[in-house]
Amino acid sequence: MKSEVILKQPEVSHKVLRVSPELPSKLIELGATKFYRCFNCGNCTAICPLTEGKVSYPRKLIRYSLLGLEDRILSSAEPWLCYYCGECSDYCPRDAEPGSFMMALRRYLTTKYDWTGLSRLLYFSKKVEVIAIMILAAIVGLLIYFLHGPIVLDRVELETFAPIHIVDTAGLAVFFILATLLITNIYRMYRYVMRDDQGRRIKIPLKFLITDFIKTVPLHFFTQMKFRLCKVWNWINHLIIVYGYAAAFILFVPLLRFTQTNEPFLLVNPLSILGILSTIALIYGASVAIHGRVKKSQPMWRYSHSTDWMFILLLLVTVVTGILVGIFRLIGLPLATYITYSIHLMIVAPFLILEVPFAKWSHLAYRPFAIYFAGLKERFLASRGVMYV
Amino acid sequence: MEKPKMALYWCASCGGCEEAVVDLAEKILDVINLVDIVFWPVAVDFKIDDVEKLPDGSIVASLINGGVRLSEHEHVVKLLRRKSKIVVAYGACSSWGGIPGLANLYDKEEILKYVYGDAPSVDNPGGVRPREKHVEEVELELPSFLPRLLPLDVVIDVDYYIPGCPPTPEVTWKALEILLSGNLPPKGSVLGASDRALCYECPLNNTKPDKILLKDIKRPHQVIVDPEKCLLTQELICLGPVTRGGCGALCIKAAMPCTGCFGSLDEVIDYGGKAVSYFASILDYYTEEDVERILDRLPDPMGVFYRYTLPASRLRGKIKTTMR
Amino acid sequence: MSKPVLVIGGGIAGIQAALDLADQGIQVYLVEKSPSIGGRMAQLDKTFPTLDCASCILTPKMVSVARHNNIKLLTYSEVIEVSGRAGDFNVKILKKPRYVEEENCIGCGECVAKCPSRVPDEFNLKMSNRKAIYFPFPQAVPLKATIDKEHCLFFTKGVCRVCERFCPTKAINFEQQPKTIELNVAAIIIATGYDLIDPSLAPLYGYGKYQNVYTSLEFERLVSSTGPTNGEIIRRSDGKHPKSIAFIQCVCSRDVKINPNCSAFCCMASVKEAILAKEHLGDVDCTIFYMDLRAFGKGYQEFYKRAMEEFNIKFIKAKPAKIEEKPETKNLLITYEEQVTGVKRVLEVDMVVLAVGVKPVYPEAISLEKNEDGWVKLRNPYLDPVSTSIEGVYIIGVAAGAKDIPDSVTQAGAAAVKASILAWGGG
Amino acid sequence: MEQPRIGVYICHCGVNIAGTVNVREVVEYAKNLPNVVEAKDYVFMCSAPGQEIIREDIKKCQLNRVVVAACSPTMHEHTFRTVLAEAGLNPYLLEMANIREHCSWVHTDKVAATEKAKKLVEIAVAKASTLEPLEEIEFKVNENLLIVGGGVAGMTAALDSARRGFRVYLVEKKPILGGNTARLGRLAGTDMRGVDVAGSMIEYVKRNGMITTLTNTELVSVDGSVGNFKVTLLKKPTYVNEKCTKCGECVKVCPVEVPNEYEFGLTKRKAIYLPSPASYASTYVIDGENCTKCGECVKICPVNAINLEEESERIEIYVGAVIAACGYDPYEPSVGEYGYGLSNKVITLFQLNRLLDPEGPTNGELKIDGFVPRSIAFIMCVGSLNTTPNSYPYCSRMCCSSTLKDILLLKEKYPNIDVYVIYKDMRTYGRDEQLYLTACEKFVKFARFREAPKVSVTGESLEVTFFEETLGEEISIPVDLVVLAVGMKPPKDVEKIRTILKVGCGPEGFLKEAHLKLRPVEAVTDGVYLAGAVTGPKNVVESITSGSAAASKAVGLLCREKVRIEPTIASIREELCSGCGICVSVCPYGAIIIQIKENTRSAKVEPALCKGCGVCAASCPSGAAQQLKYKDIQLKAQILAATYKR
Repeated sequence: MKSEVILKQPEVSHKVLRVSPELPSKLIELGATKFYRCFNCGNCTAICPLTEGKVSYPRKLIRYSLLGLEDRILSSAEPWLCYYCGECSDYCPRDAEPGSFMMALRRYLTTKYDWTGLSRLLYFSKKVEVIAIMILAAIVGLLIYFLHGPIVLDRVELETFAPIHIVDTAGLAVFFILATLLITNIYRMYRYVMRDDQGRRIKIPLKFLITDFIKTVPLHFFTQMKFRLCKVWNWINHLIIVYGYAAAFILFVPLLRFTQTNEPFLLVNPLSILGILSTIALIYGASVAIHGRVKKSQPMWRYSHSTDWMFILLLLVTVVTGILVGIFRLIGLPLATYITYSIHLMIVAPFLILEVPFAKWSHLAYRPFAIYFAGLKERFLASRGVMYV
Repeated sequence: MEKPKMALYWCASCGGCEEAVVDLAEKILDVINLVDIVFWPVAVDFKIDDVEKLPDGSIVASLINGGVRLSEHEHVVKLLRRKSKIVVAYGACSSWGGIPGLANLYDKEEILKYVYGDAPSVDNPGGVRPREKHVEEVELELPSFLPRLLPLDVVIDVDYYIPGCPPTPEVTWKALEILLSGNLPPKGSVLGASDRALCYECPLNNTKPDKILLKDIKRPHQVIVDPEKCLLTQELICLGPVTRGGCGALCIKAAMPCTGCFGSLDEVIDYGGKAVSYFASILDYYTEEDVERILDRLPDPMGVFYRYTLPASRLRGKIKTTMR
Repeated sequence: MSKPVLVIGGGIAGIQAALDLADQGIQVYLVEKSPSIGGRMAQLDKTFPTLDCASCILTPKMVSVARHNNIKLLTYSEVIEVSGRAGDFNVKILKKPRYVEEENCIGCGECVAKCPSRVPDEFNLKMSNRKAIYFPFPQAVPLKATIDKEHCLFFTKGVCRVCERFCPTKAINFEQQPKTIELNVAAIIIATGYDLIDPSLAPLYGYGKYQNVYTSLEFERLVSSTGPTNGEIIRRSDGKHPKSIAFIQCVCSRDVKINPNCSAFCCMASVKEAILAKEHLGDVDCTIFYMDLRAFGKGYQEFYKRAMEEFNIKFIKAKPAKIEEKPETKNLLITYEEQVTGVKRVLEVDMVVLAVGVKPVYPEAISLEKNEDGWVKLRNPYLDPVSTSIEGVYIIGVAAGAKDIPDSVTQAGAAAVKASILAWGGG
Repeated sequence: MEQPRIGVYICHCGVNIAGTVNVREVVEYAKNLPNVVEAKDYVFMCSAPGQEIIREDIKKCQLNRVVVAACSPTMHEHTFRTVLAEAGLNPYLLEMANIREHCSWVHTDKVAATEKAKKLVEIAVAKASTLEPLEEIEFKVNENLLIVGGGVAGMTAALDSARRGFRVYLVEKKPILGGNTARLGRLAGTDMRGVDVAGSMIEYVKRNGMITTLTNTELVSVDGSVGNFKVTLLKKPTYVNEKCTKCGECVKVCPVEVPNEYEFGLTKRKAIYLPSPASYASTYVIDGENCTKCGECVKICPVNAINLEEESERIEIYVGAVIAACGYDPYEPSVGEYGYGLSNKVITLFQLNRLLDPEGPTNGELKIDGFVPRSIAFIMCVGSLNTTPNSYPYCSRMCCSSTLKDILLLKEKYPNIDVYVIYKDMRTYGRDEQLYLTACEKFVKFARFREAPKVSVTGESLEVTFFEETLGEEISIPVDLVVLAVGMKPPKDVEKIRTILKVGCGPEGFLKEAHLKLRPVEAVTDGVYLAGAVTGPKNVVESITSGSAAASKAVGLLCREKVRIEPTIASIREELCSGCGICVSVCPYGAIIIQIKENTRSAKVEPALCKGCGVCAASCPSGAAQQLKYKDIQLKAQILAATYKR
């Protein structure tokens, strides 16, 4: 293969990696509770349905982490390629839980990609997490308190209570802030990943950046097809949640002006049907996750970090309050509708603001981008191989 | 009474054995007094015809030195066998082939090619080789070069052996005494020498340590020998332990290791084999490299261990090598 | 006068303990539950690191046991009850009926030749058949035939009795009854050895599912000249010589879910087996998958080095994750991660040998105190390394912890002298 | 020699032989061989009726030689020899032809196998014709036992033998018993320390009336042979007698200061010193090598316990068996090897043991220059597995487990120390695997080296750099302390011990067992047994076990009244011997000596020491040394028969 990527000649002297002792304990806090039991057999990597060729995890990542080789961890896109089927954990002869380690590693990387530092605070402190949610909820509550429209009590007039231009503007504002944060984080991820094993930056020509992006990101974003190789049922469940969420998001953010009206809530409305379907999908997804986490029925649910619970809880409350809003509207209870609606917003806002750029939800972007970056990087490394062999 | 008749003859020999007889010095007169020498080409002018005229078995003893290398030797020793009661192989060459016997490592053609052509001192542009027939005035049949040198007992029946290269006068005299005493030992015996190995009479035998283990071997020109200390322990290949005694350890007294000219003892089947076996047993080595190093010190193992006995050995003509 | 000592288990450890005691002038009862002494070592082909033939060094010891005036050999017998205390144990031994009078049987083998009933041969790990009347192996001690009641046509169907007709010394006795022997002994030495852990506990290796996956003990029989194929290494699936063999270490060992311990001898046994495969077949690729090659005994590291350098055996540091069979060739695909590069690879081989870990076998009649991992608890491993928590009861060989032959033999000597002290009333 | 009258007995061995060999044909063939007067076959020659046939024939046919063609002589030579003896014939007039293992078992072609069996019988008959009667040699056994080495292996052997009722001389070259184990600190899998194990053994040894302990005593020579050894010992003075109250005044005035070998050089001691901090060290001792005899200590000693005039004493004892339990020496890295000797922050595992021992130089505090290190790297296989040019090729067996044990101890005391183990293969065999798991759980970080790591010492900082195998990357670990997990090497004086005891020695220098697998505690020399790490690296438990095992073997010998030796040994014909000494040089058992009579030398075989290996016979340049029953003429007869075509 002809080298496609132009490179600078690397220096002859190589960088010797220096071991640092801090990293492992951080990972333990993030949920890698047993990875230090690893004795290097490689069973996990070999059994993983997704590893192939140079894409090698979890063993190597465990070793990097144990020895505190942080540069190596940061430059790895691999943690995002794992969908936590748990085969590695099931067959680990040392019970080192490589799967939960990978999960912890994703949490760790999320904190590293985030430049605000908020992510780190959220992940490392339950207190901060709770306070952050409460503050955000309070802000939303105050905003509603000061900005809400007239409260019509003889019938349900949601649009009047929450004037669409305000909610919409606020929603869009939040959306853009989140998008900005997420994009900057992805850029940081790119900077971290695109380093060779000597720590040098890898420069990828724009052409490849664009073509590869088009080829990989949308596809993986919408299909998560790698997940299919991991565990089919988990993939389907996940898709249900994703699409449920996406539908809900579309319905209640960009299409809010059609969904949040003063018109009586009609079940036959196609948007309503979509809303109900998405709600069912979310309820289903959340309950599968809760059930799984309580029962610890799959390796991926065996070790739940506090942020995992928070995520599910917020999701559940969001969905439940959303449903309640619908029901109250349907049966015509104006006050109940407005209150639950307010609560709903107070939950949704922190949920989106905290989870999307700073916590668990960010994976929706990191995963497809990781595939994209890993592909680019592999191409780069392969081309370098051609250059020097 | 007529004195007993005696014959002496040399085959492929350096002449040292003839010299050894003369070395009996004044004792040679005793010999002359006791026997009537009827054939001794080197010293007395008798012809083959004279021997042929003698009745069969009329010679009491023939002392033959040198190995059988030419057809002439074969002819004469067979004649002497017929005419003699006792045939004695005199000296190492006739007993086992001796140093000329090392020629058996090469085939006849190769020897001739070298001696008459390739040897650095030879100037033979015509490439003349010895002929086996000479036709000029009369047709003469000349002695031919046999394919191999043979010890005497391969060609004829031998009664006794007197070892040495050459046998020392003492050994020769003792052997003659036995022969003349009429009190003859069993056929095949070695006359005049000892029944034990040389170490037994070696003055340095008592200087040996408990265990002799050699880390290295040396050749005599590579060391300054301590004449008061067993030569073997000085890492010289001394074949005294494997060689019949009786010489009086002459070489050792001159600070040279025994080269084995008295041959093996009665119990030993193959001198060189035994010599290698004994010597290898005391080499102290652990690794392949050690073995290589030691072997490098031995440029000519055949010449060391089979110097006098190759034609009589189990190897006989089985080992061939090429001229260096 | 000394009291007798009981040794349970006639493997190499039990044999050595019995011989040591007997040499010290002590009456020994050596109880073995199978028809012959010899134990696991008798099933081995050669031994590491000297490559001594196992039966060549073991058989003379077995013969010495049979010949020793101080040893009473009780084969095909089991200890069923133990009571009393150190210096004064009362032991009940059940001598199972062989249906052959030991005094009369001269081991001629006529009966075996004529017996019509074929039974899977346990000695060859069921890879071949034996008869219902049988000798476990040719060098068995005692060389007395045994009728396997479960498979004998007379016992199962009431017909046959062919052996009885052909026996030249009228040694067959279908009426033989179990006998209980009661003994009073000063000390008991347990040398009951081991079993392999069930390899199906590691299901991804496909033992039992794929024909060409063997346990190491099966492979030992396969290379052994007295084995099912007379020492020819051939595949179960097609009877062909394998061109490549992979040996996988730590199967059911060093796995916290199955057995957290290391089985101590598998590494070297596999190195030896790979060498034997090379010696038998010449052009065969041998690969050993291992995590830590535990060549810790005397001469072991040198043996390991020899395997690499002289025999060109490949060593791969990895625990393979799974083995799959190629249906058309019945070859096996081993998936593993190469440690240095982290690359996941698949190796195709013709045969796989699993170095399966071991679990101890303990006599039921004695309730031994155990550790959490199921292995016996020692009284004081330092001051009394071969004593169980019951005074006067010693434990040696693999039953006391996975170990190789020299260590088992050493423990046998140690237990012998301790028992001997008790037998002479000291202590 | 009388005319041989040979009976040939051919066994069917059931179908084992008869299935492949036509036994009748062999019988007929045998009948026509020279000197054969009778030839018979039987289904099982070894059975009682088979034996009876031979007994009867010996009497009836006046046989004076017997050939049995059956199985391997290792199986039944003994049986048939007994038959001959019972019939009044010398048992060594038996020759066996192995037509089972050498013929029927290894062939399938019946015709060829029968021909081979005939030839094997013919060869045996030819040899039988040359056999001579031989007499077994018997010795009375001395009931005492000598044990060389007072470590745990030696003490265990001593205690077991003494408890079994035999007098034991326990010889230790150091001034105190206990060996290396006493210095090991806490042992794996127990709360006991090495010094507790050694100490309790020392107490038992002291209390046992059957054990005579000789400390500060060296082995000078051992003569004689199995059952009857004469041992010469040299007891060196300690210059201090038992009046010593351990007041320590003498130490204060002693001007000589040398490295303290008990603490592996971590501290210094005086020329008068306490050989161990343990309570069983009951007196001070003076190290004769370093003492300048200045007399200061004598002057200050309040109880007059010191006598600088004390002399060495030669002791002669007689024993029936010897156990060599001289232990091992820890491998001492050379200066610069892994930075050892370049910084006091590079120490060996043995030194770490001392630092962790409550009775050690720091009272159990791990402090280097007054600070507890924050991070430690343990480098494995130092001195083992050929990792460095100086190191040995073997694996030292105990270092992996021992290191992990130390680390767990360390982690107990200092849970926050960051510990790295840099290893090649983690050889925690057997149940020790659990130590490895526990270490992982305690967050010990393992890294695997391919080639020996480099330790760079720059000022105060240490850095261990190596190619990490599991990652395929070169990494470096900055640490405050490097511990070298050194292996075991043969004890310094092993060569001397080996020469005195005439036992073999492997290329690595450890003493050699008679058989690596089945005779691990016996030396090739009869009556000499080996215990503990002197045969190769062992951990404490294994050493103790082998101590008991060696005692078992020694007791087995000592409780016999007499030892009998098969007479199939070497013999030297004095009339042919030149005293060249080659046989002495090659004899692996030291069984041949040179005797000087009237100024001439000749060799003589000591029958009790000779094992009949035949090396002397093969190397004797004069043919004077012969192996009885395998003399040259006997072998020649066999060769002639083998090559003779009928």
